[in-house]
Amino acid sequence: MISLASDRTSGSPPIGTVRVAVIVFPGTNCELDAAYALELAGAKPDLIWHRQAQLDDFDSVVLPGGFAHGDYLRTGAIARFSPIMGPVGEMAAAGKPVLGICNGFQILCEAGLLPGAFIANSGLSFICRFVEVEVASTSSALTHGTTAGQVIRLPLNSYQGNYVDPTLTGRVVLRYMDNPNGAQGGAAAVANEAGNVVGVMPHPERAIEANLGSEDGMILLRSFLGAGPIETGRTPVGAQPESTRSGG
Amino acid sequence: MKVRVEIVRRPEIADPQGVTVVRALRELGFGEVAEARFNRTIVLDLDGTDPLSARARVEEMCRRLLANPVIEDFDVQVIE
Amino acid sequence: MKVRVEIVRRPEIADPQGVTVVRALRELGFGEVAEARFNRTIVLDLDGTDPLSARARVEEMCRRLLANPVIEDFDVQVIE
Amino acid sequence: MNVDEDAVPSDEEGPNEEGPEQTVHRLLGLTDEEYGQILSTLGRDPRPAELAMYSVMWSEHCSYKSSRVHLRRFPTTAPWVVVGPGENAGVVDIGDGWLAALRIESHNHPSFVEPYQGAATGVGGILRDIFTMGARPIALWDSLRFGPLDQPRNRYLFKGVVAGIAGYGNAVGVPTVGGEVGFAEHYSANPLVNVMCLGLLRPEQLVLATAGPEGTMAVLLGAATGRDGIGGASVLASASFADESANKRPSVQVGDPFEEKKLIEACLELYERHLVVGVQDLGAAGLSCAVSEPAARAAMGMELDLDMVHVREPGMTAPELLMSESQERMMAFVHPDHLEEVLEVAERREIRASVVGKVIRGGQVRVLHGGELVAEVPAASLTDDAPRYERPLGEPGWMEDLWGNTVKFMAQPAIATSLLQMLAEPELASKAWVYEQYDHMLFLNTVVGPGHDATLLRIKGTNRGLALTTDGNGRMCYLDPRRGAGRLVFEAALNVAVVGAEPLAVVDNLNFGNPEKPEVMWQFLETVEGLAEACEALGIPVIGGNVSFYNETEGLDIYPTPVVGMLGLVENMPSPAPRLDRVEDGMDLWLFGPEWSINLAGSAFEKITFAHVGGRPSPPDPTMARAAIASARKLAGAGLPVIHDISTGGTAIAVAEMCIASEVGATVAYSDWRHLFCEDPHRFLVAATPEQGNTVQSIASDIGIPAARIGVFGGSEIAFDRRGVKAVLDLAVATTTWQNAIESRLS
Ligand SMILES: Nc1ncnc2c1ncn2[C@@H]1O[C@H](COP(=O)(O)OP(=O)(O)O)[C@@H](O)[C@H]1O
Ligand SMILES: [Mg+2]
Repeated sequence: MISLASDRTSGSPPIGTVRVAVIVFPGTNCELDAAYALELAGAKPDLIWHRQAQLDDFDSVVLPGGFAHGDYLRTGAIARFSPIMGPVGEMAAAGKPVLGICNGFQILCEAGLLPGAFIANSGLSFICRFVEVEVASTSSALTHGTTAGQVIRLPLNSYQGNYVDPTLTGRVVLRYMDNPNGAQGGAAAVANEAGNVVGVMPHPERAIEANLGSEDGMILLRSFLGAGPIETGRTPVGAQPESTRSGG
Repeated sequence: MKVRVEIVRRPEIADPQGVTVVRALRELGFGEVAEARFNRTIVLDLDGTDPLSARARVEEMCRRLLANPVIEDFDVQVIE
Repeated sequence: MKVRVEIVRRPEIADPQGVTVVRALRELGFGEVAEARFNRTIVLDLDGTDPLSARARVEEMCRRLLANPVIEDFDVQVIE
Repeated sequence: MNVDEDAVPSDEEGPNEEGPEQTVHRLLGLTDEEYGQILSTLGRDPRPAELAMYSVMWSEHCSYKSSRVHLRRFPTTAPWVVVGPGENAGVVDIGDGWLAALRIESHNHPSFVEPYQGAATGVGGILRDIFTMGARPIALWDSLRFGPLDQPRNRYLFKGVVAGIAGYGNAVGVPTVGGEVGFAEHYSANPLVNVMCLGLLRPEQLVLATAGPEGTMAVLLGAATGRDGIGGASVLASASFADESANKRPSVQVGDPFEEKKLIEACLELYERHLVVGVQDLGAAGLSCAVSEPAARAAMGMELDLDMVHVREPGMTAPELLMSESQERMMAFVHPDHLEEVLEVAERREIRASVVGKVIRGGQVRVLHGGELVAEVPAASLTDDAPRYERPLGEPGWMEDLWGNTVKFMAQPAIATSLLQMLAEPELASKAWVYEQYDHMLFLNTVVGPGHDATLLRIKGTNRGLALTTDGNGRMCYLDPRRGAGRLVFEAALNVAVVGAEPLAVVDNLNFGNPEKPEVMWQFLETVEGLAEACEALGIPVIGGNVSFYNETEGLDIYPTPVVGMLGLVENMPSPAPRLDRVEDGMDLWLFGPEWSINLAGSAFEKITFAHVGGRPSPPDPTMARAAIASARKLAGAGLPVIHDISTGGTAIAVAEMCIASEVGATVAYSDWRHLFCEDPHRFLVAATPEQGNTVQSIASDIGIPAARIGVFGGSEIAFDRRGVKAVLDLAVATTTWQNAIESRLS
């Protein structure tokens, strides 16, 4: 892992020029919201249909929320075979920032770009309300612009939000204050080892203006846009203690 | 040809539905219920006639799509 | 004692999930798949030792809670 | 057509000694007179497929045969109305280059048979009514009624319906941003599930359900057709076809939100690229309606080849194909030159498309199956010329007794105890258990969401907003249908006014019992009259709605339950908008509205604390209604933090709701305890800082509406003070009671 906090000052491009691919699968429904929020954050988002097979001109990619393929079989199960997922995997491997929100998070897990899987909320009902999450690790594309322990208010909106990770390799970067869905280790957001691939269950793109109930999502989106590519292999400043791992 | 796939969630992975149903059953007076686990079964109707190759193909389908190796095992039976 | 309940949506009732999975399997090169139907199975662990009464009780559970009589049939097997 | 599949008329007769052939039409719900009308239209015996078409098209819920003549009473025009009643949805101009499409529909009976799928397919149906118009559906509301939650069956129905709305609405990607839930014994065997949908569109995208000129292609889009829906076809099958499939007909339809989502995106692309002449959704009466209504509207005919329809199962008969209510299907009418592009869009969007027919000269609908002509009837005979009834009506004998049946209060009840008891009732308790299962934030428009008097949605890229609400009150309407209905319109209008909106248009959903009972027909007419009078008083049109009759089980009719959907326009979004949770310590509590009566007829107080429903509710007062609406709007514009309408539960409940939401207590002065629970209309509360006092008073006097400062916020108790004698309820207790009331009854 590496600390993106240091990268922000170094090589990463100014947000205004960041080209973000927002992937649209059949059944995706948060793509317009994600694009709206990213634009508000200063980036240049483009909606990309899942049949497209290259992402050459993009700096980073967002898999927005929704119900790709109706969540049939398993959430994210069918979407991971879409042609676009090849290039998404390549960007992940190249250290470029990759963010999955809600259903996008589930797709990243099914695709093996993040460890773990999702099952039904422990309460067995859909949950749509604001929740508070705490920054458990700042070394990820989503959280490097935050401070450890910082509390952030975001809307949760899912039925299969209950994260399980038998491998105990997922790094929790955001943790629920009151674990509303039973997620392992209270995981609200999980990153890969390098920190460039992040999945977040609550919706930062829904918390971008005061009159919508919170602006905290902007902190995370700006952080993500400011991340820039990550040269892997360096060791993190302030690497995460074991306890922040999802199994901890 | 009909092939039956049962997708079984690994015992160590939680099953909220099972937990909830046990509680509900006990409230209804079925106190003898100790545990309940929910699985998914998929009945596939396939063209072709060779049970052996059919089973092999369906196992392939399970590995690639139908089951999630992170939390699930699967069991395939040719039923007719 | 373990009892296995299979809950089957009546064949004439639509199964959108099955339709979508058939399309996905075909795209993955499993062109032989003609139909897929999703069912639920519930494995119950019961206190008690008499298979006959266990089966009767579980059938009662199905009627009262586990199955939706309007669109589903159920089948109960004592497995151990 | 209206997808509410109501119970079939109660006078329907079973087979008798005449044998099936003679009585088939009765088994299909057609009377002998209606059968006679078919014979004279065709000049011959109808073929089975033709009988199938007439039976569904002439059914109550498709033909409106008992209500059409009376719905004419509604005002339906205004300068801003673009499309009034008669199309799939009403459309109004909301300025800045936007149109709003609105429609409400019921799915009561299917939800009783199978709550999850019944409610889910109800959502699917209302969405199609909206995007059929060319609009993108952006929000849903649900108005629900169930029997008391102490009965297991009612809990099952309640949970199932809510899960169904969540399951479909969330997955299809349209937020459910508001609604209402009520409970009364009368709904135990007959729950009500009404859903309202709002869509936005640009004027050039408006599409109507017309078939277009000769040669236009009919393209069936979406899900495959299966043996879904009405059991009616089995009657025909058993009477006229081999019996083998007669028992294979599910009456439960399964919703597929994923298919609908793809259908929405595909249709919106077709509209954007102007590739269709017209579009008709398939609901009840499926293909029968989708070919005949657009043809009739275009004064043309239609040829339909059933062999081209993509089907879910083999061996379907012509009547089955014509009557099937399979969900997620749309009929697009396409000029031959655009066919290729339309098919390309369908392919790319991953939905199926079949060319099933074409528009022909002359008014005939011709249906082919297996290469044979199975039906040939005049399109208009199925739609415009369907039977109309002026059913007999009579004021129920029980009204006088009801009105005389009032409670004589010996002493003043314990106010705090009564209030706590009311807060614990699902009817008045927090509905968070319901709306937190709905995605109510998608699209980033929800500025004031569920849990308030009205939902306030912003329109991105403009300074405008839309405020919407649904309101119903079966108890009041039962005690006086006309007064009750009129009050609903005024209440809904006040609800949108408290977030700053000007009432613009109404849709209504009329849920009633058996129209063949003169008493029910009287209730219906009184209701229509009450709604019409109130709309006229406010100068707002009815732009659409729905009628659901035969809501009776074992002879017990539901309360007459009109549900009013109100659309209001905010030209300058208040920021921050008034919200219940913006009360602060030290603010004053103001009461706006006319002098109180002491009338508790139909109030939640009498129902909950005395198990009493009787007396006659106060009439609405159009002048006061207008003053209340105008002043509420002015206050919202002036930046008052909280403006809250007083309705079910009265002032006591309205104050408690403000205190609980804002986590601050209050002390309220009163003279007669009945004023605290009276539900008389046109009244609302305002929270204001002392500095805002002058603004509040000058707005009141400018408009000429009584306003009084009746209390102050602060502390940790809700206290009611009469000359120094206080009734006190601990805020923490009130809060937990109110928040847990529904969930505690479900577990
Ligand atoms: N109670 C009502 N008030 C006003 N308009 C109504 C009412 N009931 C039905 N309508 C109108 O009659 C027309 C036909 O209704 P319906 O058959 O339910 O439409 P659809 O075919 O879209 O279901 C619709 O435009 C509807 O708005
Ligand atoms: Mg319609």
